Amino acid sequence: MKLVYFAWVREQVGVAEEEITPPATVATIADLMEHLGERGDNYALFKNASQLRAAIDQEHVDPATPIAGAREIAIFPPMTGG
Amino acid sequence: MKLVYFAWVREQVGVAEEEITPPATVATIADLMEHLGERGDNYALFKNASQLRAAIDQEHVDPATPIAGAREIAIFPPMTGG
Amino acid sequence: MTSITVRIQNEPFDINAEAETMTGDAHANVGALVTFTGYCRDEDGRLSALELDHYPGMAEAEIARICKEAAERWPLDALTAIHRHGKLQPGAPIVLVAASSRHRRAAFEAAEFVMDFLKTRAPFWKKEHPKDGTPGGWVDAKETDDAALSRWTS
Amino acid sequence: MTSITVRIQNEPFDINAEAETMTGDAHANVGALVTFTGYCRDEDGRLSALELDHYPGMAEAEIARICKEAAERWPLDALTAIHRHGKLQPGAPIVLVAASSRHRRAAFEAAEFVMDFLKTRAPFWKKEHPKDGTPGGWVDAKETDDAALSRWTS
Repeated sequence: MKLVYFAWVREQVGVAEEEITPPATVATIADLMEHLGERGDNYALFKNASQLRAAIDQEHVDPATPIAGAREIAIFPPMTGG
Repeated sequence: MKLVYFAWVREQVGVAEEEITPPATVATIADLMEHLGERGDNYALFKNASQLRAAIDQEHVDPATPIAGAREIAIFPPMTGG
Repeated sequence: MTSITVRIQNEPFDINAEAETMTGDAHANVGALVTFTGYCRDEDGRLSALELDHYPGMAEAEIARICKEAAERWPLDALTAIHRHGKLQPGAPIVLVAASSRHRRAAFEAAEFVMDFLKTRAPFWKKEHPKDGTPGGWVDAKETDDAALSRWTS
Repeated sequence: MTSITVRIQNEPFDINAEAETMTGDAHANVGALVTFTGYCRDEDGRLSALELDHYPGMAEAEIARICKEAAERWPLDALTAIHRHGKLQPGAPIVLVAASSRHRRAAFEAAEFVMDFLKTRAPFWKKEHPKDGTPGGWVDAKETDDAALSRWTS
């Protein structure tokens, strides 16, 4: 699946998007955050998942949402538009 | 003192403004309305004073307000601007 | 100190022109501008025109009093109110209220406050001119306009 | 049926132009137009620019969802929302929301509703560029923006 990052999430990870194939045990957004947090220094921010927000296929979702079937998952800080 | 009328008050009285010198017993706006109501057919509308509003020297006033010292008293229907 | 502008005129007004005097480089502390424009409705095709009678002098003075009250209640940078008079066609703009502030809530509330009080306290009276040539008549004041004031006093 | 328009663009927008498409002869049932414009503040002279990152595709979709929700809650004739992205100077307009309706209350409430939800749900992120050349940083979300939503759900 495709991951896309915005704002300081993108700056800390160092890429705007990437393809990943998480293990089958990663079932929800919360699982995905935990999985990403184990990928090394650039991904340390995912260990503090409460500061992050997520969208699946361009719709907001909460941490308990299953990721099965997702084409694009976006992870970003709380929004500050307007 | 000068009286000025607006909207259907002006249309029914038939003039936009007039000078009057009310008797000394006319102390308040309510007294003035009653006094005007006795002036004849064109002034019948003043007998139903609750449908009218008044201003003294371009400020809204209620019926109990004394008219002593007023230069200009306006009488008009409830407002419908905006 | 809020900059207050009140104009009573027959001519149309220009929302952009008013917005420009209230925002931009010289007002870089302004984060929010709310404008309200009231238009002449045709009442489901029934009207050919609306005529606005007003009390010159008091119209300016009363709207200025309402604006001053709003400027005391909310932290505004500027507050502008323009009310037209005379005969207007359906679709024509009648009234403009524009409020600028650092934050949006103050601008929204101040603009709505000015409109609510303007409706029942500014000395203007509307007369309808029907399309069918009948005499038409003066518009009655609405109880909903009186009710709208209660939220600002309770 | 409310006519909904959503645009995400780098270019400035024109309040008059948007107002004209929503009012006038062809919309003679419209009595009220409320516009909200959000501007880039200089934060007391501290900033040289504000950069707006956004999520293309989702930005349009999410603002359209908010507008649709507003159109279900209030009887609107039209609802327009335009949000800019990219690097903007202090004093520059960032966002426009315009709501037209027969009556003023619906237009005021719908415009404020869209802004309140847009602030916390539209995928935009602001980065400050200070005048003094220091790196600046991403703006933190405000608790007052979350609190603003509670009035629409209680």
